[in-house]
Amino acid sequence: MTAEHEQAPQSTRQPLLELKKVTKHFGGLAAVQDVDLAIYPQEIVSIIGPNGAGKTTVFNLITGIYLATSGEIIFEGQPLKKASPHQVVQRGLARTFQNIRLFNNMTVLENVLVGEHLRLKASILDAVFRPPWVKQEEEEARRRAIELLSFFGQHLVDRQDEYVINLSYADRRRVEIARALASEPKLLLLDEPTAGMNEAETMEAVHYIRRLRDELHLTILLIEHKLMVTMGISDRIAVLDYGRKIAEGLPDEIRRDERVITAYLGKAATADRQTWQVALRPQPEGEANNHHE
Amino acid sequence: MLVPSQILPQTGETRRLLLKWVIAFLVPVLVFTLVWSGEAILNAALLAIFFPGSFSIAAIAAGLFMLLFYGIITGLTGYLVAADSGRQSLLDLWISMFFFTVVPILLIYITANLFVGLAASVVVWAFYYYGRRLVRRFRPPAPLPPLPSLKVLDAEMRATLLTRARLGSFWFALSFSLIWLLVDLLFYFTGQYGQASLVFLVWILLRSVLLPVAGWLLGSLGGLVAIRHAVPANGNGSNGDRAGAPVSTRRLRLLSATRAREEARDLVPNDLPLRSTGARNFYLLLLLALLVFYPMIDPFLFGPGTDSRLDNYGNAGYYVILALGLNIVVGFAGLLDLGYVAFFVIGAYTWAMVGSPQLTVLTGIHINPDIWPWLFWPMLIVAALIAALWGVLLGAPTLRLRGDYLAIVTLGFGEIIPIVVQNLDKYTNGTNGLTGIYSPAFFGVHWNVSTSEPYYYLILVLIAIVLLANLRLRDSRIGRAWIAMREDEIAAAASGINLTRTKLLAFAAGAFFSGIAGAYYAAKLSTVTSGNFSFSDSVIYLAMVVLGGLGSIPGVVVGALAVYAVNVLVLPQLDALGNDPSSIIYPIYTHILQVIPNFSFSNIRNLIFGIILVVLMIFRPEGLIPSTRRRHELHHTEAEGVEITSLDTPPGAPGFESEMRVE
Amino acid sequence: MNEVMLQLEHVDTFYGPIQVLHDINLEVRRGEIVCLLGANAAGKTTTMKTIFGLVRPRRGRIIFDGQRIDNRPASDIVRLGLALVPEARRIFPRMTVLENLQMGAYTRTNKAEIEQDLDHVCQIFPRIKERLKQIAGTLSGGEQQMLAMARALMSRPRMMCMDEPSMGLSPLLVETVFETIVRIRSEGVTIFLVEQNASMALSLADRGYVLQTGKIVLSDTAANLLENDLVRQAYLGGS
Amino acid sequence: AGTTTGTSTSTTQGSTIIKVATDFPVSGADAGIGKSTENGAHLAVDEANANHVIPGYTLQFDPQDDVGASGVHDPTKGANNMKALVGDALVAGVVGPLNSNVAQAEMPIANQAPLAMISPANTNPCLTKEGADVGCTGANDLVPKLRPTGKVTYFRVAATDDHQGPAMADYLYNTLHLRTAYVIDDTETYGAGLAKYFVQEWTKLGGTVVDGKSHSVKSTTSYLNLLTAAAASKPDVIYFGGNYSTGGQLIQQQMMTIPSLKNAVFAGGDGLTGSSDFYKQIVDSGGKAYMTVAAPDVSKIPAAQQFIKDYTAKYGDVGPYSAAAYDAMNILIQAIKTALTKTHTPKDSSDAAQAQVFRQAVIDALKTITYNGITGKISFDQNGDTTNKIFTVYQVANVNGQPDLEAKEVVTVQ
Amino acid sequence: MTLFLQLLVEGLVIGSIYSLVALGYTMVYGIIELINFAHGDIFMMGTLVSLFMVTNVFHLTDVSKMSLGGMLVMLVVTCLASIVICALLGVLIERIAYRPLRNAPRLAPLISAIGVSLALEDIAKAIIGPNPVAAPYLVPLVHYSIGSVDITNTDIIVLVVALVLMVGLQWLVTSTRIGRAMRAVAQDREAAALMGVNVDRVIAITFLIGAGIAGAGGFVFLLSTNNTVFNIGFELGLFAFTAAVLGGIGNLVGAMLGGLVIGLIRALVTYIPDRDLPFGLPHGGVAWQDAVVFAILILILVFRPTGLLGQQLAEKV
Ligand SMILES: Nc1ncnc2c1ncn2[C@@H]1O[C@H](COP(=O)(O)OP(=O)(O)OP(=O)(O)O)[C@@H](O)[C@H]1O
Ligand SMILES: Nc1ncnc2c1ncn2[C@@H]1O[C@H](COP(=O)(O)OP(=O)(O)OP(=O)(O)O)[C@@H](O)[C@H]1O
Ligand SMILES: CC(C)C[C@H](N)C(=O)O
Ligand SMILES: [Mg+2]
Ligand SMILES: [Mg+2]
Repeated sequence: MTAEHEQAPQSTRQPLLELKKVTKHFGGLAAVQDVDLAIYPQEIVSIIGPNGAGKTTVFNLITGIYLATSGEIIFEGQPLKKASPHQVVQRGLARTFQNIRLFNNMTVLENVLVGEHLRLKASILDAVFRPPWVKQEEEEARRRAIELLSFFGQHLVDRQDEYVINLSYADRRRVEIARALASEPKLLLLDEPTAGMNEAETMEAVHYIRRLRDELHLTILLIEHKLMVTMGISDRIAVLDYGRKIAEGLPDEIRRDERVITAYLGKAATADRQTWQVALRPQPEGEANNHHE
Repeated sequence: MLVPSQILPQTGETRRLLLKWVIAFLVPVLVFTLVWSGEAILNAALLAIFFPGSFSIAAIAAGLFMLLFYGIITGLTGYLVAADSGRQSLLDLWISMFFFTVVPILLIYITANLFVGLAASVVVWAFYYYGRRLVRRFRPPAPLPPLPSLKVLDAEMRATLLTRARLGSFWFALSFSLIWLLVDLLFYFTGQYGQASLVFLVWILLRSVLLPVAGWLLGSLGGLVAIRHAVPANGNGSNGDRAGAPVSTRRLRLLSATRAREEARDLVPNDLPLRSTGARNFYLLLLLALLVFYPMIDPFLFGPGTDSRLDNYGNAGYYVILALGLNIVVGFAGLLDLGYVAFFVIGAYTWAMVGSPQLTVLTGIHINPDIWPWLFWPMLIVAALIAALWGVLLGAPTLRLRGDYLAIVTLGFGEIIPIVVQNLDKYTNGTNGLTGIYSPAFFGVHWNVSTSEPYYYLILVLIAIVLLANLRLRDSRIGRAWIAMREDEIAAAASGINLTRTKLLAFAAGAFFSGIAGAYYAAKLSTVTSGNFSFSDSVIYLAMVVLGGLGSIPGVVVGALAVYAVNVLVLPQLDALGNDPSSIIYPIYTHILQVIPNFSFSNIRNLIFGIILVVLMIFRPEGLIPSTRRRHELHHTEAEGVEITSLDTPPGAPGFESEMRVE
Repeated sequence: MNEVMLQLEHVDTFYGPIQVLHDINLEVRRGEIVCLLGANAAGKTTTMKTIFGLVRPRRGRIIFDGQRIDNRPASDIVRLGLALVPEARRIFPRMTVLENLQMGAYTRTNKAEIEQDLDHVCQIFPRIKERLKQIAGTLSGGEQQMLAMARALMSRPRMMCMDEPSMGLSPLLVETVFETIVRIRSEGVTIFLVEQNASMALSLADRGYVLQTGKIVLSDTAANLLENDLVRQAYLGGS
Repeated sequence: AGTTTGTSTSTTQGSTIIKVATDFPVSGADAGIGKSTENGAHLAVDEANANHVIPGYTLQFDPQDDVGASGVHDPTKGANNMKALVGDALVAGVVGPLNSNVAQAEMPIANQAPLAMISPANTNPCLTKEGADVGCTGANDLVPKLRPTGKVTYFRVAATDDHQGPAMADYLYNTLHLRTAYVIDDTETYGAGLAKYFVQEWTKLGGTVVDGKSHSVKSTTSYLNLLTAAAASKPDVIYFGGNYSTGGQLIQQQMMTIPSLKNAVFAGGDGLTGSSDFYKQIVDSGGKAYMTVAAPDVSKIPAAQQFIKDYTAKYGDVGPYSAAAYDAMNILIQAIKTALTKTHTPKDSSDAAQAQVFRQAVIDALKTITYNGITGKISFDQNGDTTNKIFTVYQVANVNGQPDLEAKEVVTVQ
Repeated sequence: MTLFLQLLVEGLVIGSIYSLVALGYTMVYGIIELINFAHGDIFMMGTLVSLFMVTNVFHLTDVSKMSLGGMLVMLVVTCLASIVICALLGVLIERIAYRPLRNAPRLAPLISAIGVSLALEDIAKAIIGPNPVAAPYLVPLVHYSIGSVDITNTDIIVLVVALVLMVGLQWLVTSTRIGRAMRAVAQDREAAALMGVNVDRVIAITFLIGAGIAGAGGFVFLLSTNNTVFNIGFELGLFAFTAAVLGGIGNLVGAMLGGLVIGLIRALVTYIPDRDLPFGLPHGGVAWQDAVVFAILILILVFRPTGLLGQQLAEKV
């Protein structure tokens, strides 16, 4: 929505991630069918669609957890081919999960440190002999992890030694994002990052997602059901239904799209509820306003 | 950095606190002194110096140990007085003192074996913990004083603290020396010391003066350590080390109650001073002194038979290494390995084939028997490497397997290896095994099958190395990857962890240590036989790890020692004990014999062991010393499982092809 | 006023040493929709678990339909006519949808009635009907949520507790779920609802309670709560 | 304050307790033969103490059990026992072990100490002998490994398998006129060796050995597959080199379920003897079984009658090696007595230096000893082997209404 | 050829016994994900109970002297006794050693299972001693010759019993209410409780049935092999467990199949000639049979990571 984004004609720039006719079958079920999607640097793109439309499956395909039945996924001009999950991370993609998948018996800090795994160099022998550079590397890693946590405010930094299972749901979501950020991704995939949050918490989440883009210059691909999120922060929205992409466009276009209304939005879209107002209302803080001119 | 403001108020209360600590320490020390004449050993060492005729290195070393022992205890007293803010109630203190010092000393004394006594204490501890948990469930411990009342220690407070520490150990040493003095004088003048000279009399008098002074000094030392743990130099002197990191009240308040308590325990030794980092250092020092001097003091403590006891400890040692290795695979990486014995076999046979005349039989190479034993050192590494290689070879086919499918493959591997070793008898001598395996050689050490001391020190060093490696691995990038993988493979992969590599590394590392244990075993026993390695051994190793506490390094060490002591030392000897009229079980044994004429403990040894396993698991399902992680896990048993959270879920129903790719 | 269906009196619940619920008092009357609001980790799910005996309260009484249930096992409580749609759905992932529904009717024996209810449920959730033979674990999140509700209905409960039934559902489905809730109520089932989606929940509930770090801090009619400043600020994300 | 202070009163006088040890498999499956052998030695010690054979000293019986986790004799357990015995300075000598593979693990340890071992029942020749004539070459050339110091410290009163195997072969071939043998062994030192010597002799006599060699199988719970394969060649005899506990009992039992093996003879060495359960099983199943023992049948020896009486009174039935163990222990006691005339005993169990001297004296005494035992006149040759080599061939049958061994033939080797 | 067929029969028979034990393993595993190491020993107890019944209760010496009716009574009563006692034993073990560990870390019950297994073996050893004990024939042995292959009536009984039990169990688990409850408990204990399932009872029933089958297995084993030994359960249990995994753990048909496959491999391995590598193996196949079984197992699992019939449910991420 920023001027910059609107000016840049997307067709001329190279997309960061491109899906070409991606299809995934589970047995007889076509969970994803011929989906084309292009995401450009520093965009926030949302994927929405009814439950079971195949959104999460698209994420799983991108991140190498599933292999596409057909089609091609291209990242920075290079096909991802059969990259396994950790290779995908190495290429610069990181994700969160719909059902939070943290390492429950590890502390907040350790969770983030695991995310830094690829950035660290110490081999098993280095770990045993622990030469000075390894010590330094570890310290550096810790410092960075804390820095990442501080992205969500001092609050998480203070709780760095807490086992994640003791955190509130919202905090766990944050830790999961911090863990994803730790691998220094170029593209961040968030699967329903506000699920299970109440409206106040959701608002806050919207803020930091936007900050991720603005401050860390990340590109973000987002799955979300809450309209106050998708409509509020997306540059573009793609709509899936029964595995097919049925619409793509700016939030406002999507909101008015007949097919999307019948398949997904239901009366809510037309009812124009209060939540909408909330979502679209400009942010009170000055900082937030900056991104809204 | 934080000590309650009400620390050591200048009242009668303070004196009572001081007394509490002094008496608490006096008890175990007195038990030790009186039960074992620890002081007599000291005197003997002194006499050994003054009377050249009776000069004996062992006596002097033993005396040195005793000095260290009492010194450390005195220092510890000072430390604890400084660290304690009076939060620990007298009863709590006494109960823990009783269970953690008096009980082990008495048990060791009764069983006349350090090891068995400690193992028995471990069992007692398990019950103690269980009982305490029960009690606390019904009568939750009184809440700690509110944390916000903690404040930063200032110079004045430091001074008070230090004085108290000094006073504490001074009183301790004084009361102690007075008791010694009285007893010694009594013995001296009643002639119990025979023709002990005047020098001796001078020594005991001198000692009575020196001790309180030493107490004063050591107390200051302990106090300083305590304060250093409590207060960094400038109030926020952080060096990245958590123990020294500053902690803010705010932060403590933010933490959940349990976590805050853990935090406070590490950082502020006044919460549970007996378990603070500082106290732990003292214990470690004590343990180290004990381990190093042990062969010298053993004859003084338990009388003749040192060699065979050391031999036992040497055997226990390789179990510790095995358990530590298995812990990497099962505890850290979460890969259930039921065939761990295979790597042990590989390690053992590597040295057995190279370090015995079998090499000559097979290859015709004749190696000078003077040089041969030296080969042990490089072969120790080679054996470990070969085992690690096999670890990778075994790991490779199992990569796509999960949970119990993995377990069965490892089990199979554990079965195959001994069979192969047995059937390739052209090379390995089959069931009859290889004998005449060389002992290692080391400068000036007399080393053969009938000596135990060198093996004792060798295993100490090996354990130290393996322990260090384990600790470092655990706290490294690799260790984190293992644990992450255990927790959630998919999330781990999505965090950039190469599952293939990480799993193979776990197998290799585990096997590596097992290989070391194997080579040591072969050299120590001088014999290996293929029939001696079976599934049951793998199971025993697993029991050691689980019983001790999965993933917990100290737990695993204790587990290995406990299982070894119970299963290998105590149970097989019950019959001998039962037949010995001086043993405690003699009356029981004779009684049973009257009812069941053919009764023999050896026939129900597994029954007893089995029952112990079941009972211990029921009492401490998370292990004797659970890792902080696992301890945690247990308290969150009703974790909010979402969908299929466990990767080990059995694919029972007809369904779908495997989709998650793990190459 | 209708008679009280469910009543919690002075309930304290602990996880190990940690106290999660402090002196909870609440009641649900026959035919009502009562909703329980609260931030994350306030203890809403714990309240549900306590009612169903999945965690035991250390203190206090829970009474359902005149009977004390705080020391009975979950299976007994369910037999009394209480059903739970658990948080995160908790369907049986390796059973078919149909089998899941049959499990819902586990406590019942009358085959004909079960058949009838099956039809009824399929009517409410047409999507379920399409998928009766599918393995439930492979349903999408929303489908699973519907299944969980359908499964709970299969026990013909007199009262149904729902823990965040709208979590992760598309807007259309959220509508459906809430419509269903109203519909179930109209069929005579009392409903106790935990929701994050406070505005929606309050708009259809009769009464509500607000839970904050394990304590009930407010209880009022839904309409009043919607207007309450504290609620608006804390849960509705705005002034 | 305590007692260790003051002048040390070290006297030159050693301990008045002397430990004599045994090492046998006395629990688990081997208990049948192991316990009866241990009892023989125990009886000797009790009698020696009662008769004050060594005045001023008390002999302390120190029995060890070499049964390991597997439930049968275990070389590793044996090696551990031997280390413990070697570490106890008061132990003057060991009677045992029973099994050759255990001996193999124990001998190098005892040899380095040095500590005398006298086995009543080890029959594998390679424990003491080298050379092609007894089949102890290549991998079977054990002596250099078992005797690292090059000196003899191990003695035995049992004759060896290079005669035991042939003894049975001769009996089966010449007396029973059997011709085809299927040979199985349990892969152990003893079993595999015995089978090998049997095969050699059997072929030499002109008999047929199926597949020309012994089939090595480590003990399992089912030999059905093997026996099914064996049945295909319709053997007259199944010869098993091994112990009843390492397969013998199961093979005999499972053999009886296969129609074409029902009438075959089951035969083997001393490893099969000693278990009354097994005898009963054989008689009950109606099978024919023959076994050799590397010791004389003492029930026929007049000198042994007193022993049999005492033994039976105390422990019940005499086992195949009870008498041999009795003799072995008496020989050891004799040697200790001789040694005491040369040097003194160690001070206590830590006095390693004196232990070495004393034990060596015992060994030296053993080398030249001649003892008139209940099993005959025993002395040791330069390898430590007995000069009294006698075998007995038994059949399992009802003896006095009880399933037991019935002596068929006595073979004396010169 | 004859030998081959004969071995095939042999393999099928021993394989069915593995299957019988494997069924119980798989069933218990399916419900509480516990490798019940004591299962093999319960089976062993079944053989002991049967042995005790025939020798001490029926005083059987020679079955051919018995009347047909008497024999049938003896067989039925013995089998029932074995089933009932083992079933009770199973429930008792569950109550004592596993139930207190229901919420414990996963490996804790495994270790207590090992403890139970050790204890049971020693108890058995105290009863029958350390050596194998022969049992009298429970039915008059009838040999049938098909071509040159010899099959006995007991072989047929074993096969039939295994098959019948498998079919019965399969039916129980997939098509009955209690079976459904079992599966529900297996998948989500808490949710099952919320459906009104008494979880403890269902688990107890699972053990009851599993152990009962082991009891039946013990009886059949005694009937076909006429001997038992205190540690028979250990080795058989090991192979049965292997069979369960090979077939796809949790899958009853798989357990049956796995058992048969292992039995067959073990039998046919006899064919490997006694030669040094690579065309044979030193000492021939029999000496290697366990190694071959496990090697094949590993190979199979490499290509089918969830066993022959086990199918992995893809994890929904
Ligand atoms: N591993 C799998 N095996 C079989 N079917 C699957 C698998 N994963 C997903 N599916 C099916 O694919 C379809 C799409 O699922 P997906 O999880 O991508 O939906 P979604 O759009 O993320 O829905 P929601 O918003 O509810 O999370 C669903 O019908 C689901 O049942
Ligand atoms: N099994 C458990 N063990 C220990 N603590 C737990 C457990 N389950 C929940 N808790 C803690 O209890 C508190 C209340 O949790 P609960 O799940 O009831 O909250 P909630 O209100 O349902 O939150 P949400 O909106 O996230 O579902 C939290 O602090 C949580 O960490
Ligand atoms: C008594 C026998 C079992 C011992 C056998 N002669 C051996 O040397 O192993
Ligand atoms: Mg999804
Ligand atoms: Mg909740």
